[in-house]
Amino acid sequence: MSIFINETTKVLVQGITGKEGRYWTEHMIGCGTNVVAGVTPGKEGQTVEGLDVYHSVRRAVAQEKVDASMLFVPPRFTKDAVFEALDGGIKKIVTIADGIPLHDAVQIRKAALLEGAQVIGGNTSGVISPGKAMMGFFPYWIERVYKPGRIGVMTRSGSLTNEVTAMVVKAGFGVSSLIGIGGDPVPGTRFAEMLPQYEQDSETDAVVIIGELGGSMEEECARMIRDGLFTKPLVAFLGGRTAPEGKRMGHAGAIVSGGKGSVKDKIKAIESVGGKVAQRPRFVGDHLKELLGK
Amino acid sequence: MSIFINETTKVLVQGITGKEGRYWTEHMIGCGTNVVAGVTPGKEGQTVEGLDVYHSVRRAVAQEKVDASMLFVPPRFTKDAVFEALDGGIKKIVTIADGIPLHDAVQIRKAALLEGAQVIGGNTSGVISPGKAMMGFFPYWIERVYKPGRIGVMTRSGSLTNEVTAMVVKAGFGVSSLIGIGGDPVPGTRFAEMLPQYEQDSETDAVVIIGELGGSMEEECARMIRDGLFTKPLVAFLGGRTAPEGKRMGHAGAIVSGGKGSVKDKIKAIESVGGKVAQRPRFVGDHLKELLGK
Amino acid sequence: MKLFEYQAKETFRKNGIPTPESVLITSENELGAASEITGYPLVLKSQLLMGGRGKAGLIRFVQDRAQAERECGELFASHFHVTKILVEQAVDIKNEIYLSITVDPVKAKYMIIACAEGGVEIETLAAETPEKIIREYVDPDNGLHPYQVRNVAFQLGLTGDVLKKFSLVLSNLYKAFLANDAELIEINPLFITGKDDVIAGDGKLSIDDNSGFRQKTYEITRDYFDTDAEYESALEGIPYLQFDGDISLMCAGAGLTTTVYDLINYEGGTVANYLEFGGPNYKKAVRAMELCLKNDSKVILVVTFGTIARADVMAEGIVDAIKRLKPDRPIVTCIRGTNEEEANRILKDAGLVPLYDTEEAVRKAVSIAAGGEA
Amino acid sequence: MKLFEYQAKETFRKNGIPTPESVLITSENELGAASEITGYPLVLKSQLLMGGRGKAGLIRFVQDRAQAERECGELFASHFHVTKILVEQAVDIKNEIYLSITVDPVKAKYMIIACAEGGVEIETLAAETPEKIIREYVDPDNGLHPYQVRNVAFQLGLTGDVLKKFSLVLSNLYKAFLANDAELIEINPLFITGKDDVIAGDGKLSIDDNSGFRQKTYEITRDYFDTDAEYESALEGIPYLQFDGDISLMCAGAGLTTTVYDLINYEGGTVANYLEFGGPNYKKAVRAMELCLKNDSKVILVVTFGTIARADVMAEGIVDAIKRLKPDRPIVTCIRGTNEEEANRILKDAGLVPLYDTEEAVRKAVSIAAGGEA
Repeated sequence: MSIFINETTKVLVQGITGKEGRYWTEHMIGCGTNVVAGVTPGKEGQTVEGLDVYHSVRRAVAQEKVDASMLFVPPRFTKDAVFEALDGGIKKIVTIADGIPLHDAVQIRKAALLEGAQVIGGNTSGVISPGKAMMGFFPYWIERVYKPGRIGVMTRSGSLTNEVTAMVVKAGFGVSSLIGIGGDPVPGTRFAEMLPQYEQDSETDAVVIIGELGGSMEEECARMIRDGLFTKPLVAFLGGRTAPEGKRMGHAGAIVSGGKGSVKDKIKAIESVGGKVAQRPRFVGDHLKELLGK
Repeated sequence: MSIFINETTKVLVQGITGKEGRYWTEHMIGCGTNVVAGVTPGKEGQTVEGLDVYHSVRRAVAQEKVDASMLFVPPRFTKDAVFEALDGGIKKIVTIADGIPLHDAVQIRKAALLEGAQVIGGNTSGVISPGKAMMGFFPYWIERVYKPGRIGVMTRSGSLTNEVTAMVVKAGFGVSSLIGIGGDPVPGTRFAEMLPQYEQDSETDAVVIIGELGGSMEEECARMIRDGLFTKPLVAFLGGRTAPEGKRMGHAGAIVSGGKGSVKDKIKAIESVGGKVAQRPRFVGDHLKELLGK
Repeated sequence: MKLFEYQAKETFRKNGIPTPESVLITSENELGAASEITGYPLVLKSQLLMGGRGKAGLIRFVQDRAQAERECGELFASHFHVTKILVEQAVDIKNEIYLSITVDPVKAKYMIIACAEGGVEIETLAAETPEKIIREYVDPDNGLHPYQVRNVAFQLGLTGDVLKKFSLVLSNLYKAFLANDAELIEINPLFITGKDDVIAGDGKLSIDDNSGFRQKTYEITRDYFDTDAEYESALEGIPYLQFDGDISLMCAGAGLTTTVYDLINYEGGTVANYLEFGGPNYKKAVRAMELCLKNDSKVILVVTFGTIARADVMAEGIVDAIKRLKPDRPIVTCIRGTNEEEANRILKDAGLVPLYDTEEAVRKAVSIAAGGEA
Repeated sequence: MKLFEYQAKETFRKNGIPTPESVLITSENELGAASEITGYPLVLKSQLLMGGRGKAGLIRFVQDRAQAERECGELFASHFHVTKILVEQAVDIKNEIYLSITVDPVKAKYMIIACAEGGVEIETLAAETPEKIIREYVDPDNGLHPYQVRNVAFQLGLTGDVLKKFSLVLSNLYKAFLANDAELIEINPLFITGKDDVIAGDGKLSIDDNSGFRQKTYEITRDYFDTDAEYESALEGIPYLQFDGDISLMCAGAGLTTTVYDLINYEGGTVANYLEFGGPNYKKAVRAMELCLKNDSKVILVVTFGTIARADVMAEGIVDAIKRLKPDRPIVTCIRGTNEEEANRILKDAGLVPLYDTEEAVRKAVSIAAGGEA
């Protein structure tokens, strides 16, 4: 059934007439995604990839049933675009914007929590259920990375996701649904908040989280396991084990200070509840085999 | 069982050390109300009527179980006091403040809706279940008005409430629970939002609403009846039948303009769903007798 | 408090909303200097708070100096008590839009109202073509999002340069609405000019009286009121409306006073004035009675039923007022509420006949007004 | 962007938060004039971004002119690259409080942190006495309510005049936090003086880099950085950290670069510099390699796995950089992602040996650094 998106999910593209919007709309459709319409203020009447473009989300949803919205909108306008999507009743929103102001991100997440919506991103490649649908910009054409399968993946990174997922595939597995939480300090949605959907998903056998130093998202996942809310096998790969304290290494969200958010603590948290932490990307596959008894 | 408040409801008084707060706390207790503590910033350690005074709601609720909060707080500080009560997890709040800024009132009501709380007021005498408990300042000692009984009363007025309720009592009835919605343009809670509680209340046989020109609260009650959400007999008394259009007669909330909010429209709305509208206060009792078959 | 057009437009300009060139004048002598700034043709706009100024002939389009002087003189001399005229440049109008912001008490949001057909009263628009009215609700905490401004603009059918200028006007109007604790802020009409400029043709701004402690307060002047009595009572903070009937009301409580007003009409009486001296004014009986006595009323009717506004204090006030003012007309009292027994004793001691039933008191007053016995 | 203490305090003063009298000097010559404003005793505070300035001897309390000149000279001459000293009046301190505002990413709220024991680093406080830390969460839309300010003040045990002054400081700190798009705003210590004044003893302000389009931008100067290389790369907008090992990283993607850093350490190698040229910088290969070549590294390791940052474009950049810069050390490449076949062709054509496996590339680089064959 996939999580967040599958081939039946009706996707709206906000910012569809921009260069990035056009390019990736074509690729999303190429990947199987059911893109139904686009929005760019002032461009109503145009078409992109045969899809109608509307002035506003409200005008789009008046004409088309929409389940999810993909934002190709610059960082400074992302907050407005997210609120517009929420106003249109859309509960699944993906924003790839890299550079959303911190205070905007706080307001975006707060609004999403209030509306019971899931905003994925920013600073992410998006979400993909390989072979079915994609929102964002994944190089789904690289088959040694984006091979369909039964492993759920969640990540805070971009390139590292390609690296680690390639190792999962190399070990003989494939990906059910991949969610790019993103590398910002305040992502719209957090790892732990996606776990219940992976738990429910009949097409996911285990979950890999690709994390890094800083923040508390990995610890939150450990709490979900401890509380029995997530029971499938979980393997983590965490970048920054050897990172020196106090230096801003990794994403903006990744600052270690005062011992909080260190990879050491994260490993302890995950292992204490039966999860596995792979020291190297290559070991992720080994841990999966071990946990899944293969 | 009464609605909103009864003799078991644990009441906190914010602004308890002020002159008004002290005076009416004494009377609320005299009326049977279970007042448990008070709050006045900077006055922790004092007592009023034998009750502990705390610096803040948070400190009070850490020590005492609280179900409802009564605010004797000046209009300009009312918004802060309401948000403080909501922050303390209190879901029933009464504010008698007369002169709450309009924009504050909008924020108060919005917060209450969001929290699933009921803020009664401002510009009201409060709420009373005669013989059981009272929050606000009702002259419960006037027995020809505040006699216990089985008629629910809701009102936008103060003095007019005494006038009309005296007629209800004169006709041989008494009051189960009286809710003073208040005369402000944006009350925290609206007539129609209280009706489900009256509907549920086994001690209420019928409801009297004391309204006036302006606004749409009476029409909203008619909609509740039409939709089957309120099925008990309803009698309305509406002030301002003969008021000239465009003049600010009655409360701040009562301005008729462009035919909207006229008493004529309100009468039509209520009568069209089987409610009765009394032309004079004296007729309220007659209508109750008729509807209740007495 | 409702502001005059010229005050609303000052606020508009301060908030970046364009208005036509204009000069406020208080006498015909200033017309020449004003017209040098606005040029001809120009518009003479009487600064009164009443609606329908156009229909009442209080707004005049003039082509030249001679016409301007004539019309200006007429306006200042009219019976409408015109003391200020806004002399305004005539604008080349391509289109007119209605735009306002107010409060929605049910949703607890601010409400933007717009209509592509401006210049008409919104109540008329709402009644005649409700489908043409555009509403956009703004969360008081989140504020006005840019997408909401675009939603309004697209619904109005605006495009290009006009859309951009309109968006700025609406954003700024919202800022002004918030900054002024407004009950209502309205631009009607909002002009779209031949050069695609977007300019406020008229302006209404009503400031919440309860926000006085954090708002600039405007001096209350006679201009704001229809009658001298309403002006005087406003200075006292006493709610007062002037009518021309026989019975002066001196009641406490907005709802009760309104009800007494109704009951008098039912009984065939007429009201000379609506007056509330309840709430914070319940000790102002003397001042209240003074206001009533200025009317040609035949009787003063006092009806109260108060809690904090104690009956005995009000009764004392009435007795004190009678002693000081020696009213030339009968006074009917019906004072109930906290300490009412004491109140009745006070009234009886002063030779009054206290009544306890509102309708009885109303009938008595109507009877006296009709020539009956006091 | 982290600001210096003197910049944070400028912001404080602009927002109504009191600070001690102070003067910023850039040379010993300015000390005399400065001390006339502050008086003696005074404090010499080196303006550096590093934490623990006190322990490092970069803050000096001085009693008189002679001592001041001596210590000031020492500071400017120290190896910490001190170019600015804040000369500050010494305050009569009765008590010290910790106070800051930052973001809580889970609750999506702003978080006020306070502690009655200031002057210590909050991380130490949090680790040692977590029960003494006061947290108050502020809804970003509702803003900071007065009751929340009181909650903090009462928990700190403040009363009377100090409570009032503290409340104003906290309210103003919140305003400054919002107005500056701050990641963190901190007063540590916040002094309570003998006269019950509440004064910011130190100040930290970190501004969100993503808010540049709506914030005052501070000129990036050398002072903000530990090393010349970090300063230079910051001017280019290239994430760069200076170390003193053997392998220069030239990678794309924050997560991947961090992982390569780990893998080198696992393999017993050492890193000369962390450098990301992914994201918007993926065409900046030449500039990135130039930065790497300034180090005494023995090898440059390129690892990428990009989508939008196309492999062929990066490969071309590397080849171009080699042609232009003629690096004196081997380059190990592992370039994957969109158009990787084309990338590999480009690298091979240029005589490089493209690798496809990150660990293999890391081992190769470590081996070269250890003297192995390139």
